[in-house]
Amino acid sequence: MEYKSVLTTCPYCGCGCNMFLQVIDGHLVGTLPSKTHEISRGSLCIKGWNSHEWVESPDRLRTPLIRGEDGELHPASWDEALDLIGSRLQAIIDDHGGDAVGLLSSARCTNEENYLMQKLARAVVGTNNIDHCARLCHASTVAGLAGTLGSGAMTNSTPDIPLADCILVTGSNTVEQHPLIGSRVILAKERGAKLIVVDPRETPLSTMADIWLHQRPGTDVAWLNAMMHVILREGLEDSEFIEARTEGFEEMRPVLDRYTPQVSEEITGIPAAELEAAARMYASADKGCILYSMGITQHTNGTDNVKSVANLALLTGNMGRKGTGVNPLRGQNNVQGACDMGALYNVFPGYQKVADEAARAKFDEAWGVTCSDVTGLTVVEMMHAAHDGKMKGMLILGENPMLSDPDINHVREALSTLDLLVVIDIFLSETAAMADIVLPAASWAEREGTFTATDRRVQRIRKAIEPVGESRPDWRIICDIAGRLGAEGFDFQSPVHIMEEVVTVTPQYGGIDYERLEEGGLQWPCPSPDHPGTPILHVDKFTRGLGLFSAVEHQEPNELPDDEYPMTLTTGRMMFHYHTGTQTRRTPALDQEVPTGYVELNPEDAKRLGVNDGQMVEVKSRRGKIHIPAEVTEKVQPGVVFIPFHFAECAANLLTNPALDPVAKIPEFKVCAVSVEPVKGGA
Amino acid sequence: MTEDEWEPKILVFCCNWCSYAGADLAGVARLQMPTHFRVLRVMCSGRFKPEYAFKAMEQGIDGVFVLGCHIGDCHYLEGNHRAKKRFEVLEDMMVHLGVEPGRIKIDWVSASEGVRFQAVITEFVAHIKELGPSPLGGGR
Amino acid sequence: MRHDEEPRIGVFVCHCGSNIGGWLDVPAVAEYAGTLPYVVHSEDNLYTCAEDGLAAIRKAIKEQDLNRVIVASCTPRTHEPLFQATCEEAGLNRYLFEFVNIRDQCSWIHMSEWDAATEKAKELVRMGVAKATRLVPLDRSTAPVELVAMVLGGGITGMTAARAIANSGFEVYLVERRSVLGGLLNRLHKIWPTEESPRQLLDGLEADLEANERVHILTGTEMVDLKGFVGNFDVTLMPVEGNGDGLDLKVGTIIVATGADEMKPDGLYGYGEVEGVVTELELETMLREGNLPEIGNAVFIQCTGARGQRVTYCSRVCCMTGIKNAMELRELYPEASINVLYRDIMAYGISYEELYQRARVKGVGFIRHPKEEPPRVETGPDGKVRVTYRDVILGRDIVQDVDLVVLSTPLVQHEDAKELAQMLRVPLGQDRFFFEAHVKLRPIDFASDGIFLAGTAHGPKDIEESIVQALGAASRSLTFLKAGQVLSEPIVAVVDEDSCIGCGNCIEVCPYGAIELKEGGKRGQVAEVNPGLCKGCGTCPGACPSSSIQQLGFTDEQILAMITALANGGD
Amino acid sequence: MSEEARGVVAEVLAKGEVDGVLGLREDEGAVGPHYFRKGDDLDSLVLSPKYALPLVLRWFRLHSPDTRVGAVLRGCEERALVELSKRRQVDLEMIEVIGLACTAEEAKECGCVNGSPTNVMIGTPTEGLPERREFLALPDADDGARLDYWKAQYSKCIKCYGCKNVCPVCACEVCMMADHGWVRGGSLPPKFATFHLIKAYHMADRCIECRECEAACPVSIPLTEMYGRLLRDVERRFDYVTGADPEQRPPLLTTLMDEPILEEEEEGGG
Repeated sequence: MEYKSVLTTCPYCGCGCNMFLQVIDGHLVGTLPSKTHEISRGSLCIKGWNSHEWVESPDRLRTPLIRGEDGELHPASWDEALDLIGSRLQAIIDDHGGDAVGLLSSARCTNEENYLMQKLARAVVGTNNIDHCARLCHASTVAGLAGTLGSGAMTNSTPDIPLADCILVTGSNTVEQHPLIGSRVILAKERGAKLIVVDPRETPLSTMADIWLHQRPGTDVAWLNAMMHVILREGLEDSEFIEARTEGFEEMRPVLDRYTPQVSEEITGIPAAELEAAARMYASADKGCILYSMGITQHTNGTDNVKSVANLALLTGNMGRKGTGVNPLRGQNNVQGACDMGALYNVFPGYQKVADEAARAKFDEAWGVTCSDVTGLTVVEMMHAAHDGKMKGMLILGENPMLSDPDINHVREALSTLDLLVVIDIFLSETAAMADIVLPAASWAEREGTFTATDRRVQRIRKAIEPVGESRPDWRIICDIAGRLGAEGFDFQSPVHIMEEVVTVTPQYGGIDYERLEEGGLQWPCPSPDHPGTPILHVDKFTRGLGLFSAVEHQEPNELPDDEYPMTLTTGRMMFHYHTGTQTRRTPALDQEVPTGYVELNPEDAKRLGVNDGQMVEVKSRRGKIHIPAEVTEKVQPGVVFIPFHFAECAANLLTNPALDPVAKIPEFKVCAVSVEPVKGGA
Repeated sequence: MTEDEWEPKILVFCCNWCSYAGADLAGVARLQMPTHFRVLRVMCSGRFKPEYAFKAMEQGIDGVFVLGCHIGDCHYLEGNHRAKKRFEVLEDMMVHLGVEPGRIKIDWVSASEGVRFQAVITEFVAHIKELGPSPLGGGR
Repeated sequence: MRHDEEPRIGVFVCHCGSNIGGWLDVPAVAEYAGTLPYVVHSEDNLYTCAEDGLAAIRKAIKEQDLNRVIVASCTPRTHEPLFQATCEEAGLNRYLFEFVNIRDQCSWIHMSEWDAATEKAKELVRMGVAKATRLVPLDRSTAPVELVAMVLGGGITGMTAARAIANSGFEVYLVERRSVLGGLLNRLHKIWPTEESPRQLLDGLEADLEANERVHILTGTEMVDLKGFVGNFDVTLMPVEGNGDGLDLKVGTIIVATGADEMKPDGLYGYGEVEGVVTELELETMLREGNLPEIGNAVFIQCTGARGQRVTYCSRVCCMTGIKNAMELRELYPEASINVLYRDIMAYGISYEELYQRARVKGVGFIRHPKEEPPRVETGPDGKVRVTYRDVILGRDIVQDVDLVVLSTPLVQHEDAKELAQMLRVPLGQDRFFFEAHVKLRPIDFASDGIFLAGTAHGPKDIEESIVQALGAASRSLTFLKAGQVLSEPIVAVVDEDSCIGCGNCIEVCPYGAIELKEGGKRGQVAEVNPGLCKGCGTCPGACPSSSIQQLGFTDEQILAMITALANGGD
Repeated sequence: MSEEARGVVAEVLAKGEVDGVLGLREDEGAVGPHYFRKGDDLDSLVLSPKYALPLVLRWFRLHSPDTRVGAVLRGCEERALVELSKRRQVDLEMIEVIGLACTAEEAKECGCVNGSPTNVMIGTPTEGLPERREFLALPDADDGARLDYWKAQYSKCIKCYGCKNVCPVCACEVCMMADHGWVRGGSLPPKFATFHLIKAYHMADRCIECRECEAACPVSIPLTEMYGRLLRDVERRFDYVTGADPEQRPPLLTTLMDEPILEEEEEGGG
């Protein structure tokens, strides 16, 4: 008997928990949380505990697949598949130029792989059309916080959170999406910290909050401005901090003046008195910590929302100290890292702008090529380009836009017009099923690399078992594709070597190497080998120097309820599933917990519509319709419905609105107008 | 629901051979008793799982009563022994929880004890009425 | 375990004449049933169990394509087989039938609460529907019947039953714990109305039994252990005295004819204290042995210890015994004054009234005393017994010194009957006699199949009645023996081999050794139920921490659905 | 003590009666379970923090039933094996227990009253342990405050199932806590009367108070406060101590014949 207990990092959310995969005779038999790790400290959430279950699933892709003349996908050898990709991709580049190709990288993959993916785009294909699903979750954070603070990342550390005196959670169902961060909020609350939750929908945290404000979806700027209005009116701001550490306060002030609690009440529906109480509670805490997530970011004014959140923290001086900060909770295991590695249409690794000539020169030299100065396309823009016939080929790494992107019908049309669609994945996802060529990737338990957790913590993942079937690690696949395109600079023997290149071009990662990571994670910025890492950003000065206040006005969401579509749909996630469900729905423990999707419907609406709990309803928007069982619950307000987006058979994103935030290009997943009707004959 | 409107919901597991027959006998004899109980017939009190009590009380049932054959009379030899032992643990748990242990009860009624059935039911219903709605029902 | 097709449930709510309909709103219950999930048909019937009610069920099954049927009426203990059979006739598996009891446990016990009783009936139907939705068809299996009967008790009842069985061609063991057959008859003098000696009766029977090679008479023997079920009982018999070898038998049916005892009225009317006070049986012995003293006057005291004094019941035979014996004394001592002191005389039926009249004609005195003032008996002068009693007609106390006081005491159950009842797993009633399955519908059966009762073990009876019941019990027993096989209820335990971990809890609690471990499942070992041995008690699912073992017909899913239906008012 | 342990483990491995020894290793900045083989460098062997090693041994049995292994186990872990063996989930013959005595501080931290494994090979048997575990002072039941306390604790639950997953004596393939028939799926927090109390009831005759569940609970629910109390009740009522005697049957499986409550009952009977 061979037994191994392999330390690795959880493949699900951005918390960055560490666990031991339990391996007997080359097979995964279980998971144990690491007791000595700072984040997990002996715990995991249900997804982490069961993360081994899907790895050896019979559904795993085991060989490359090529679509034959019969229109079906057939098993093929690696050489056949890679050769075909090489020749067809090269043909597109030759005929239409590099910008006719789009690459989607993946927040599920390692830093090393994301680095290679954007390098493939920029140095080999010759395009900046590289993006990934961060576009869909925290693009507005990256844009908003970079502008105000100088760094688009969580300012503080996960272990800090319980030190706060007051925690303001907004647009984050923290317990379900970041369970081990959520658990810290619960423990902080139990120890006496105040908890404010601002969310239109009931969440586990809202039920235990001291104050729970439920705003009308899409009205965050209004209540944030009003909170600041109250703080200023009552003199609760941190004048010293404003004076010493910030700029732009005076320009912002007149805007705030107009947002009285009453004005806010009209816009948001939050009773003025409750808002005032919340403002006082947050502002009078010595250490106030803000946690937010996609309820803030996934709006057409997502960037404004983010800036407004930053304003609030700056106004009260809740920055640069333990237990404070503006903490965007990044969704995926490595969404932070994928951004850090430059898998974005406008920046190289380390957020060095493509538009910046000096930056381009640096990478030209490092890679021995001439990088394009044409700004790339984002996820949704690529779909539009494909739809319009401008995009000819796409290479998608571990993403599933057929479920995760807004307006899936549009996505389907877009992808089917492509000349070449290559998908690298571990399962035949809805997107992979449309591909011309599918390459089987090794799972997280079968390869080496690093993930960067939401608190900028770079950590190792380690190979526990051999890749199933003929699957290969993504980094090797990318190198092979680059090789078929005749590129140089992709002859890496292991992720260690890739990281050695990453650190030379990514200042924040300058001091990171695998040997140091053996002793535990390192939080960037870690610019040099002797740098201990940075648990808290902006301690003495902001990354951009001074913190910048932004005057932000409330803006209505792009699509509002009307007679035809009288209800507001908001989408999101749940504890028991992850993203498009390719892994969690193949995990018995999770699948049995929640086997399919549902639409949450307030009892008042349910009664009006004549819908019983569990009954099938049709939810329809201008873009599509789905049949889905109703869950009649007071978790949602009257007039609002909620659908988790994980389930292909009742995909919320057939309904969502692809309207974009003009700055961050993030779609408005959180608000669109729908109608709900019982399905005839649905029991 | 106000105090006045509240009517207890009581679930009574009866074994087929003794207590269900005893309940029938009470009916044949037209022995009158409060209406608030509902009998769920199982073959033996040994079929009772304490887990049912949690499920019932969680959903708002105010009292759970298990009736079986007298010890020694079990149609299946020792099913009622098991029921009794499971109940011991269940009752202890109620005490630790802070739920009145009288909300759950086990007792024995033979096939010929219609009068006894009437008596134990009447007493149990009265006790639950006295205790009021179950604190495990509703909410979480 | 879910039945494949979508449930189509029919609900039949019975008025039971006015037994249900008179005490709650039956049409409202039927209407409510129609609103429940999966219920596609509901109706109310005057008598669902009458032919037109059954026809309605058959019709609805066919026309409405029902795949589940619920009858809300009386008790499954009496009527379930009938409705199940009706379903079967219409092509529906009998286990897709569910019974809801809204009479015995609702209308009859809530006669002054129309609304609440109606509400309760609705909830019971709702629970029934919840269960019915989750019913699955089951198949009954057959098991062979051991073609041997055993009769416990060698009195007139047991002997009669044994003879009847043997004469029908089956082996029968007649087990009597005394050394001789005959029971109480051995102690009687004459039997009425033939006035013959009981010996004649017994001798004839005994000769028949001894002559029949299929009869095995085991006197001085008692049953010490019983296992198994109808068709396959395992009996262990032991000699009552000494350390002789036991005997293990396999029998198919059992008749309980263990009889009764005469109550010894210690402490009543001077019994055991005053010389000259005897019981009826003691008198019969004296009569039989001819050692009576000279009697100038005697008094019989009826209802000694009965009807509230020691036991609650009227023992039925003591009036006749007292009258018969009074007449005998009258005949032996024509000059004597013989008086019967009574509260009420029960001379029921045709021949007993005649006996009573004859006694009066012959000069037996019948003197009624009030219930509240029973006679007093003490030692009188001259070795006589002084009896003081109140004569209702004269309206005064009468003091009489007599030679003999005879106490008419009731028949009572044997002291150790409880042990036997527990061994048989059958109930005793409140007066400690064996308790039948149903007083009207199954008066000879026990609730447990294959065990029948006859004679005074069931309650006080005279010889004629005992013999009638003995023949009835023999005939019930023969029903099984002649069939040669029994259908077993399929409500047995089943194991989900995917989730069973073979921990063995179920094995531990099974009273029948019906579960064993076998290789298989995810842990290499799983429980396996032998459905032939499983009797469907359901103790094993109660001990399974993972719900991996279930009892068909009473699954967790079904029970939880009923609980939820009760709690939440629907699915 | 680690030094001593290395010596003992080396000896056990040298004897060759086991395929390897399950223990703990410190590596890559983390401590976790490790399977030491003959000839391995034992320098990395450590003794704490405690991991649910009986759980790993159960996996061993599942995947390689014929392999005889050694394991460095504490008292509670050995008791867990006893309970597992009663439920046919491990074979005690196939496990050589290398007994590790908890230090007095460790025992105190756990509120342990049972001390050391039967055969202490590492460390010194802990002495002077209290006779009874000290439980939190719960409010009186009268005013419902006790129930409020439990409700508050259980309502923190994030349904990770860590308490079940890590429990060395929970061995079911399909847990009732995860069965929709019993506990509604997907709800957060789960309704506690089914989710937590069913588990507590199942622990009443098997919990060995290793407190791994509490260590795994991300929201610090004092789970063994309930389990431990029930254990005391079971001990009092049925004279049953979990993990003590491999031959003693769990009391909920036996009949009333052995227990005194039978007499009590007959009075009430009739």
